[in-house]
Amino acid sequence: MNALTAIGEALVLIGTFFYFLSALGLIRMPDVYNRMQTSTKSATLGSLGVMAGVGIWALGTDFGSAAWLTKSLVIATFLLLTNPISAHALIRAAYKSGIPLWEGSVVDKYREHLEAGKKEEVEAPKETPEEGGEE
Amino acid sequence: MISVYYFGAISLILIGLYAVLVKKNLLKMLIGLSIMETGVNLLLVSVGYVAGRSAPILSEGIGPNQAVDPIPQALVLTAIVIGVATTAMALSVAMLLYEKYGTLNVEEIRRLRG
Amino acid sequence: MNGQYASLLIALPLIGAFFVPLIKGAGKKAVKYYLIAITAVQTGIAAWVFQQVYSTGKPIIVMAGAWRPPVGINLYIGHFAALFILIVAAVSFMMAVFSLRAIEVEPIDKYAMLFLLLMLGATGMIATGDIFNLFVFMEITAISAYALTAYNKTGEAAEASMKYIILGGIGSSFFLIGIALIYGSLGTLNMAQIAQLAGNMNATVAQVGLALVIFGLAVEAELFPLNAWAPDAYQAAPHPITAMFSAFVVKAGLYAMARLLYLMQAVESWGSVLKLLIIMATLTVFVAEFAALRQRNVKRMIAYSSIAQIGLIALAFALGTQSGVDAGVFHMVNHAIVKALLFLAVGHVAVTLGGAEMERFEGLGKRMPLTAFAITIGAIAAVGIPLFNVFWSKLRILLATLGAGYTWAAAVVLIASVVEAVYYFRLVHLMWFAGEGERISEGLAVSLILLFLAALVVVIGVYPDYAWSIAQKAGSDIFNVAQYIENVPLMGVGA
Amino acid sequence: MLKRALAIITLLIIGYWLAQGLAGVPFGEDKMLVGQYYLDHVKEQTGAVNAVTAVVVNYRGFDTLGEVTVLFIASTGVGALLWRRRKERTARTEGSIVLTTGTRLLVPFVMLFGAYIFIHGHLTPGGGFPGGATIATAFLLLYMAFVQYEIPHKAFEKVEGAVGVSYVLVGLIGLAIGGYFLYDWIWQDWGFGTENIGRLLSGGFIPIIYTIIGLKVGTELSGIIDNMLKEEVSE
Amino acid sequence: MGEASKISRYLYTVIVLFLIWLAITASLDPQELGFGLLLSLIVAAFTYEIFTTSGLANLHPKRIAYMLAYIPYFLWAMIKANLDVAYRVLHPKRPIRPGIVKCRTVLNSDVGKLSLANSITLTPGTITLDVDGDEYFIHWIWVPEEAMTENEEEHVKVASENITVPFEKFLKVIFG
Amino acid sequence: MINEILLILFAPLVAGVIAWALDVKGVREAIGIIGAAIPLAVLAKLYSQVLDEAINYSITVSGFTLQLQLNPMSWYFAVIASLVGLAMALGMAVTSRNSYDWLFALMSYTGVLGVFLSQDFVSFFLLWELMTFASFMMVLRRNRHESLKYFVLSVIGAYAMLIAIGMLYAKTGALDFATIRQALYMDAAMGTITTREMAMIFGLFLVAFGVKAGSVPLHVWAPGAYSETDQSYTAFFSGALSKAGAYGFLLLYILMGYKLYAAFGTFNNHLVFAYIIAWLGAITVVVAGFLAVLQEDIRKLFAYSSISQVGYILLAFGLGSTLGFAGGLFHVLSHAVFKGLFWLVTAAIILQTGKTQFKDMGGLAEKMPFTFAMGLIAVLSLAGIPPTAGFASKWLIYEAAIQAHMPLVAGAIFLGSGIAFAYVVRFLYAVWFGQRPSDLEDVKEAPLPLLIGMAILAIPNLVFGIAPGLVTDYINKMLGGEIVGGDYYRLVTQTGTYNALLVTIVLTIGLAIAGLIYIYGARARKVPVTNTYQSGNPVTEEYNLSIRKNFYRPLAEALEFWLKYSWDRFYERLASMAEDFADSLRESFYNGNVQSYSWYLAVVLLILALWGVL
Amino acid sequence: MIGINVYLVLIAIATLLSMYRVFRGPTTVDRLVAVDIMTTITAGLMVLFALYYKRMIFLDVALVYAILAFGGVIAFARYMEGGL
Ligand code: NA
Ligand code: NA
Repeated sequence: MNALTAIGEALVLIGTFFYFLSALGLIRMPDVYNRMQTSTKSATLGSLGVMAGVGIWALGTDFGSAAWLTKSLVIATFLLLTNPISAHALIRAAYKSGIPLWEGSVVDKYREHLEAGKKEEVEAPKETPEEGGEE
Repeated sequence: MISVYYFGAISLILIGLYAVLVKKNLLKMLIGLSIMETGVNLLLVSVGYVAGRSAPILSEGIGPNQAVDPIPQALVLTAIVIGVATTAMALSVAMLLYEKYGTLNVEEIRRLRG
Repeated sequence: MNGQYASLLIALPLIGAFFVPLIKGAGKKAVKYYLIAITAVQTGIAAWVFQQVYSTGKPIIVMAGAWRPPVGINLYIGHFAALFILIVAAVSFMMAVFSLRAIEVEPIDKYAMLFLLLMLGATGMIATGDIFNLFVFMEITAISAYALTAYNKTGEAAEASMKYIILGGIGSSFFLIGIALIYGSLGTLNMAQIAQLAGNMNATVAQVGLALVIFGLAVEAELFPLNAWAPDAYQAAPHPITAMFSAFVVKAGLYAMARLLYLMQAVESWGSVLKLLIIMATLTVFVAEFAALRQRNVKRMIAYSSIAQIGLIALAFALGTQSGVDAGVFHMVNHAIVKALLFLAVGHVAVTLGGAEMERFEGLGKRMPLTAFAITIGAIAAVGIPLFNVFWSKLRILLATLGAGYTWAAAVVLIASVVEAVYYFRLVHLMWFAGEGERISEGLAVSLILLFLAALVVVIGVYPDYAWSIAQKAGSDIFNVAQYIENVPLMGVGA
Repeated sequence: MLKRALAIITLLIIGYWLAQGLAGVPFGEDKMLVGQYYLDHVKEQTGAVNAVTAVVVNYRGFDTLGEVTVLFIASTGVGALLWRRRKERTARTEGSIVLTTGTRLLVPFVMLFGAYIFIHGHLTPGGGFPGGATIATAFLLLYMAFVQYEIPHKAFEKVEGAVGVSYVLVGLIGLAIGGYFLYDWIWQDWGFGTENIGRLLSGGFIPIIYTIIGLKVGTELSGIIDNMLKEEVSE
Repeated sequence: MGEASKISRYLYTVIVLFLIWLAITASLDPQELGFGLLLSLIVAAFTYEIFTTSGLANLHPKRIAYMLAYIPYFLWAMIKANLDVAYRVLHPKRPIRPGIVKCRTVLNSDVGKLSLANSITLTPGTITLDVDGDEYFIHWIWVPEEAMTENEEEHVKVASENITVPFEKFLKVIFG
Repeated sequence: MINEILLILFAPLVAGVIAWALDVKGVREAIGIIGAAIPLAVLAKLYSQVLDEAINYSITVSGFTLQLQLNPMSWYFAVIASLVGLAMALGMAVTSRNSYDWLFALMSYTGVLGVFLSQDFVSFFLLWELMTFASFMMVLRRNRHESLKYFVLSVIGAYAMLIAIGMLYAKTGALDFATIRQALYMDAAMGTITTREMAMIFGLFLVAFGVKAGSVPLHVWAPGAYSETDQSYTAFFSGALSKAGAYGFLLLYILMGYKLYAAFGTFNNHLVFAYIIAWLGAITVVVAGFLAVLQEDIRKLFAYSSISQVGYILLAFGLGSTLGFAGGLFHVLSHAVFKGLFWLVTAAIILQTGKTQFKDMGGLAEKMPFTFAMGLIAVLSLAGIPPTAGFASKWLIYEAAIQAHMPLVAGAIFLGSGIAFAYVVRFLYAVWFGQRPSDLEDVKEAPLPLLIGMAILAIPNLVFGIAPGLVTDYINKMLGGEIVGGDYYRLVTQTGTYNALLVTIVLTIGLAIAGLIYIYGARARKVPVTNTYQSGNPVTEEYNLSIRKNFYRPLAEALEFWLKYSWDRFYERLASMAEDFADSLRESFYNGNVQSYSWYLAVVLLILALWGVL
Repeated sequence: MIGINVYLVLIAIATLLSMYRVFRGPTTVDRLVAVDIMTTITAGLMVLFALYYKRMIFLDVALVYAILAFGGVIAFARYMEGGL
C-alpha cells in the first residue's frame, strides 16, 4: 500500500459510487428526460474516476507501468467525449420520437422552435413516433 | 451446486428460446435467437475457464500453466462472428418480409403452408 | 501428386467466390460462365481426389498448416467424402449450367458467390474431421442457404428464408451446446480422438452432448418434426438451388449426423439415441409422403418426396448395422441423382412455363417431351421400380431394417411408399395422357444434363454392382470407426 | 397465457436437463488436453504470445477461413436481398452538429485503433475481427451522422474480394512452399521474428492474415450497413 | 475562417493520430513507433478531410494553453454537476422543475459548438437537446423563475448566462 | 452360343424394344411376333433336356446372386405363358397399331417368364415388378382411374412381398429358394421363427400373390384392368400373367409348406394355412362368378370370369393334396388356353364391331363363323363341358376336393360351374345368335393373324381335353409320383375315372345331332324383333330385359343385399379417407407459422430432456 | 485489493437497477438509456478486471467495447428519431 494505490483506490471507489448513483437516477427520476439528467453525468464521472483510479493505482503496483495510465486515460477521454454525444443523441431521439415531457415541466422552447420551422415548410406534423409507444 | 456462469448461460439460452416460442413479433423472435447465441457463447467460455488462471496471452509474466484454455475462446470468437452474420441475414430477410407483407407478426406470415 | 492438394477443394470455391466482385463488371453472362468454369474445375479436382482415394484405398488426410491432428484441424477425405464431394461438385456443375437459363433475378454476381459458397459449405461438412469445424462449415452452408432461399426476393422467398433462419438458428445453437459439453468433457474437438475417448466420458455428459449434437444436425437433416422449414425453402428457392438442397445440402447434414453418431457409439446411451432416431426417421417418411399426396405445386410435392427419402436414409443410418449404413449411403447416391434430375426437370418446366403448379404439367409429354421423359424416369425411379437405381438401395434399406428387427418401421415406410407411388403416378399420367399443347424448345444444355442423369438412373438400375461396391466402401468408412481412428494420424497429445 | 405457462414449464425442464449435463463438466476445473498443448508450445511453434490468436490463425486456420467466409456470405447475402435497381438513403432527420462534429473527430481515431487491434492480434486480445468491427464502427458513425453519406461501395466490394483472394493465396503459398495448405512458412521456414517474440514483428503470418481479415471484416460490415440503410427509389 | 491547406490538415491529422498511438501503445519500441507512424500516415490520408478544417493552426500555443486550463475548470464544473445529481437523486422529494430552454452561443466553429454542447451535457442539470445554428435547446432539470418568462429575449438571456456563457470564454479561444 | 435361358427370357423384351424403337408398321408386328415365338420354340426344343436335368443360369448383380432355372415346373409354367404370349402377339398384330403397346406387352411377357424361371427372391421380385410395371403401362394408356387402382394394389402387393422377403432374409440370411427352403425346413423343428412371425410372412405373401391372382377381396383392380387395355393383350394378362399369382401360392408350399404346417398345425385334419388358401379360392370362385353374371359389358363379364377361374386354381392348391396340386396345375393350363382364347375372341368381336355391350350385339355367328367356332370351344372349356381341357382339370379338382373331405369347397366348385354356365350361355346367345342389330350387317370375319392366334389356343383346349393324360403324365413327372393314373385318354384317381375319349365320341355324335336341329330351328324362328328370353315376343320398354340387356336383373335383385357391399366402394372410401387424412395432416402440422415450428423443436428437446431426466 | 468487493457490490447493484429499467421501459428510449449506462459501467468493470488480473491487455478490450457500444447506441438513437 503506497500513496499511488491509495489515491487509485479512492478514485475507483468514488467512481463506482457514481455508477451506483447513475443507476439510482435511472430508477428514481420520473421520465426519460430527467433520468438522463441524472444518469449520464454520474456514469461519465464514474468512468473517469474508475479509469484514472486504475491507471494511478497500477502505477503503484509491481506489475504496473506508464502504459496503464496512458491507456486508461485514452479510454477515459474517449468516454468523456462520447458519453455526452450519446446522451445528446438519445434525448433528441426521445423528443423526436414523441415522448412527452414530464407533466411538471415548465417550459418547452424547442416545441415552439420546431413549430415555427414547420409553419414555413407547411408539412403534416409527425405526431406518432415509429416505435415510441411501446407495448 | 452449479456455477453462476453456467446458470447465467443456461438462463440466457432459455430466455432466448422463450422469446422465440412466445413473442409474436418476428424481430423479438430474432432478438431471442441472439440472446440464445449469447448464452451459448457464455457457456463455451465458461467451459474453458480454469479457476485461478488468467487469459491465455503469455505475456506480462503469465506462463503456460497459469493460463486458461485458449480453445473455447477461439471458438467463441468464431461463434460470435457467425452469430453476427446470421443476425445480419435475418435482419435483411425481415426487411424484405416487411416490405412484401407489411407486417412482422408471425401469425400473418403464412403464405407457405401445407 | 501430394494428397495435400486436396485442400484445393476448399481453396478453389473460396477463391472463386472472392474473385467474383473483381470480374462482375464483365456482365451477367460472363459471371454465369465463370460459375460454370469454377464448378467444372472443382469437379475435376474432386474426380482426381476420388480416383486417388479409391485406387489407393487410403483416405487423404489434409492437415491445414502442417499441424497433425488433434492439434490442427484435419480434413478426412475417405471413401465416403471422396464420393460425396464428387457428387457435390458434379451436381453443382450441372446446376451452374442450369442457372444459365434459370436465373434472371439480379444481382447475378451475388448469386454466383453464394452458389459457390453453398457448394463449399457442403464440401467442408463432408470432409472435415473436426467437430467444431463441422459447425463452421454447417453455418457456411446454412447461411448461404438462407440467402439463396430468399434470393428471388418475393414475399414467399423471404418467408421461407425466415423460417429456415429461425429453425436453423435454434438447431445450431443447441448443436454448439452439445459441442461445448463434449469438449468440456474430453478436451478435444478432433473427431477421431473423440471417438477414441468417447468410452471414458461421463455418462450424463455423453448422453446430453450426443443428444444435442444429433438434435442440431437433425434440423439440417430434415428429420420430422424438425423439418418444417424444408418444404417452404425448397419451394421458394431458385430452381437450381432447390436441386442442390436436395441433392447434397441435406445429405451433408445427414452424413454429419451419421458420422458423429457412429463415432460416439461407445457412449452408454447410444442405443436409445438410435431408437429415437428410428422413430423420427420413420415418421419423417410417413408424414412427408402423406403431405405430398395432394400438393398442387409440383416442386413442393417433390420437396416432400425428397424429405421422405431423406427419412429413409436416416432410418438406414439409425439401424446401427453395417448393412444399414451401406444401404443408406447407396440410397444417398441414388437419391442425389434422382432428385437432381427431378428438381432440374421440374425447375426447367417452371422456368419455361412460368410456374410449377400441377396444371402446367398437363400435356407436358407433347410440349416438352424430353423433360417429361426425364420427370417420368425420375418418378419411376423414386417410387422404387426395379431396374431403376433407387430400387436397389430401397431394397437394401428394407432388408437391413428387417434384419435389424424393425419390421414395423419397414411396414410404415412401405405404406408411405404406396402413397408416394400414387402421387407420382398422377404426375406421370397428367404429363402423358392429359392435355395438349405446342412443342416448346427445351434448350440443349439442360436437355443433355437431363439425359445424362436419366441415363445414370437407368445404368445404375440395370448394373448396380459398381455403384454398390462404392457405396459399401463409403459405408464402411462411416461404420468402421476403429479404422477411422487408425487412419487419422493422431499425435499423442494428452491421451 | 397457457402458451406462456407451457413454454416456461418446457424450458425449465430443458434447462434442468442442460444443467444436469453441465454438472459433469465442473466449472473451473482444468479439463485441458489439446488446450494445454497449445499453451506449452504456442510461442515456439507460432511465434505468437496470444494463444487464442495462434489457435485461431494457425492451429485452427480452417475455422477462421470459414469464419471469414461466413461474414462474406452475410455481406453478399444482405447485398443480394436488399439489391434494388436504384437505391438511395432516405433519412428524414439530419444529425445535429454535435453528432456530426463528434463523428468527424472520432472517425480517424476509431480507424487507427481498429488497425492497432488487428496488427497486434498475436500480442493482445482481439485481432482481425474486432479490429474490422472497430473500423466498421467508424463507417457506421459516418452513416449515422451524415444522412447523405455513402461508402464507395464498388471499391469496397473489390477490396473485399481482393483481400479474400489474398487470404486463400496465403494459404496456397503455404501449400506450395511447405506442402500444406495454410502452412506458416514465414515462421516455420524463414524463422522470421524468432528474436522478437512478444514484439510487433513476430507471429509468422498472423499479422498478415489479421490485416487481411481486418480489412475484409471492415469492408464487409460497412457494406452490410450500407445495404441496410438504403431504400429503393423510383427512377 | 477559411480552410487550411491540405498539407497542413493532413500533417495535423497525422500528428494527432500518432500521439494517440503513443498513448495506446505506451511503448517506445521502434517497431511500434514505425508501424504507428505508418498507420497514422495511412489513416490520415483517408480521414484528414473530415477530421479538421484548420489544420496545424490548432496547435497554436495559445490554444493549447487555454485547453490545458479548461480541463480543471471543466472537471470542477462536472464534479459540481454530479454533486447536484447526488442531491437530486438521493433527496426523498426529488426536487426537479424541468423544461426545455433556448440559449445562444457566440461560438462559430463546429468543434467549439460540440465542446460547448458536451460541456453543457456534463454539467449541472442540463443536457443539450439540439443545436440549430447558434441556438442551443437545452433540457434543464431546474428552470429558474427568471427564465420562465414569456419574453423570448429575456428568456434566452437568462438561460445563456446560466448555461453557455461560463464555458464560452475558454472555448472561444480554443476553438474560435 | 447364347444361353438358352437368357434367350427365352429376353427375346420378347428385346423384340419389344426394337419394335418400339423402329416403329415401322409391319416390321414392328413381325419383330414382335418373332420375339414372342422364340421362347415357345426354345422351350419346345428343351423339353426332353429339362426332364433330365435342370438348366441353370446365374449372375451376380449389386451383391445379389440372381438365379434362373429351367426345371420341369418352371418349364411347364413357361410353356403355358409362351403359348399364350405367342397367341397374344398374333392378336396384337391386328388389334394394336401402337409401338407403345408392343413394348410393354412384350416386356410383361418377359416379366412373366422370368417370374417362373427365378430361383431366388431378388430376381423373382425384379421380374415380378417388371411384369407388373409393364402391364400397368398397358392399362395406364387407356384409363387413369382403373390403372391407378391396379397400380395401387400392385404396389401394395409388391411391398407386402418385399417385407415378407426381407423378413425371410432376416431370419434365414438367404434369398435363394433352395437355401430358404432348407432353412425353413430345419427351422420347423427348431422353431426359432415364431408363429407370429410366420403368420406375418404368410399373410404378406398371401396379399402379394392374392393381388396378382385377383383373389377376393384383392380383385378389385382386375375387372377394370382387364377391360381397359388391348383385348389381345388381355388374353395374356388374364391367361398368363395372373398365373404368376397362382404360381406364388405354389411357391409358398414349396418353400415353407413344412414350416407353415409346423407353425400353424392342422384343423379337421387339414393344414390350417392351406385351408385359408382353399377358402380364399372358393370365395373367389363364387363371388366373382356371381358378379360376372351381372355384367352388361362383354369385357367385364370375362374379367370377372377370369377372377373366378383363377379361384379354382387357388382352391385346388389349397386342398393341400398332391391330387389337388395336379388339378390346380392342370387348371393353370386349361384356364390359360380357354381364357386366352376367350379374350382373343372378344378382341376379334370388338375389333370388327366396335361394340362392347351385349345390348349392341347379336347374330354374329353367321358373320364371323370361325371366330364363333373358337368361341364355342372356349365356352365349352370354361363351362367345364367335355371333351375339353377345362372339364379335365375341373374334374381333377373336384375329385381332389372330395378326397380331401371338404364338401363345402366341393360345393363351391359345383356352384361355380353352374354360374359359369349361366354367363357363358348368355355370351353364346347374346353375341352369336338371335337378331343382328342393323349396324352390324357389314361385319366381317376377323383378320388372319388373329384367327391363327385363336387356333393356337383352341387346339390345346381340344387336344388336352381329349387326351388329358398328356398333361397329367407330365404333371406326374413334375410332382415326382403317380398322382393321376390312367393313360392318355383316361384319368384315374382313387375315387373315380374319367374316360375322355369315350365322352368325346358320345358327345361328337350328340353334337352333330344338336347342330342339325339348331340349323333347322334357327331358320324356322325368324321374327322381326326377337330375343330368346321373351320367346320371340316384342321387347317392351317397361320391362326392358333381354338376353342382351339386364338379362340377369332378377338375380341382381335377389342379391341386392350383398351387392350393397362392394369391395370396390370400400377401397374407394378408404382411399379418400387416406387423402383426407393427408390433407389434415399437412394442414395442421405444416401450418405455416414459424412459431409452431419452433415449438416442434422445443418439444423434441423436451422429449430428449425427459428421456434424460427420467 | 481490499476494496474489490465493495466496488463489485456497487457495480452489481448499479447493473441490476439498470436492468430493471431495461425490462421495465416504459419507452424504448428508456431502455436505451439504461443500456447506455450499462455499457459505460461494463467498460469500467473491464478496466477494473484488468487491474484485478494484472493484465494490461484487457484495457484494449475495454476500449474496443466502448467504441462498439457507442456506435450501437448512436445507431439506435438515430433509428428512434428517424435519422436512418
Ligand atoms: Na452516457
Ligand atoms: Na457509452
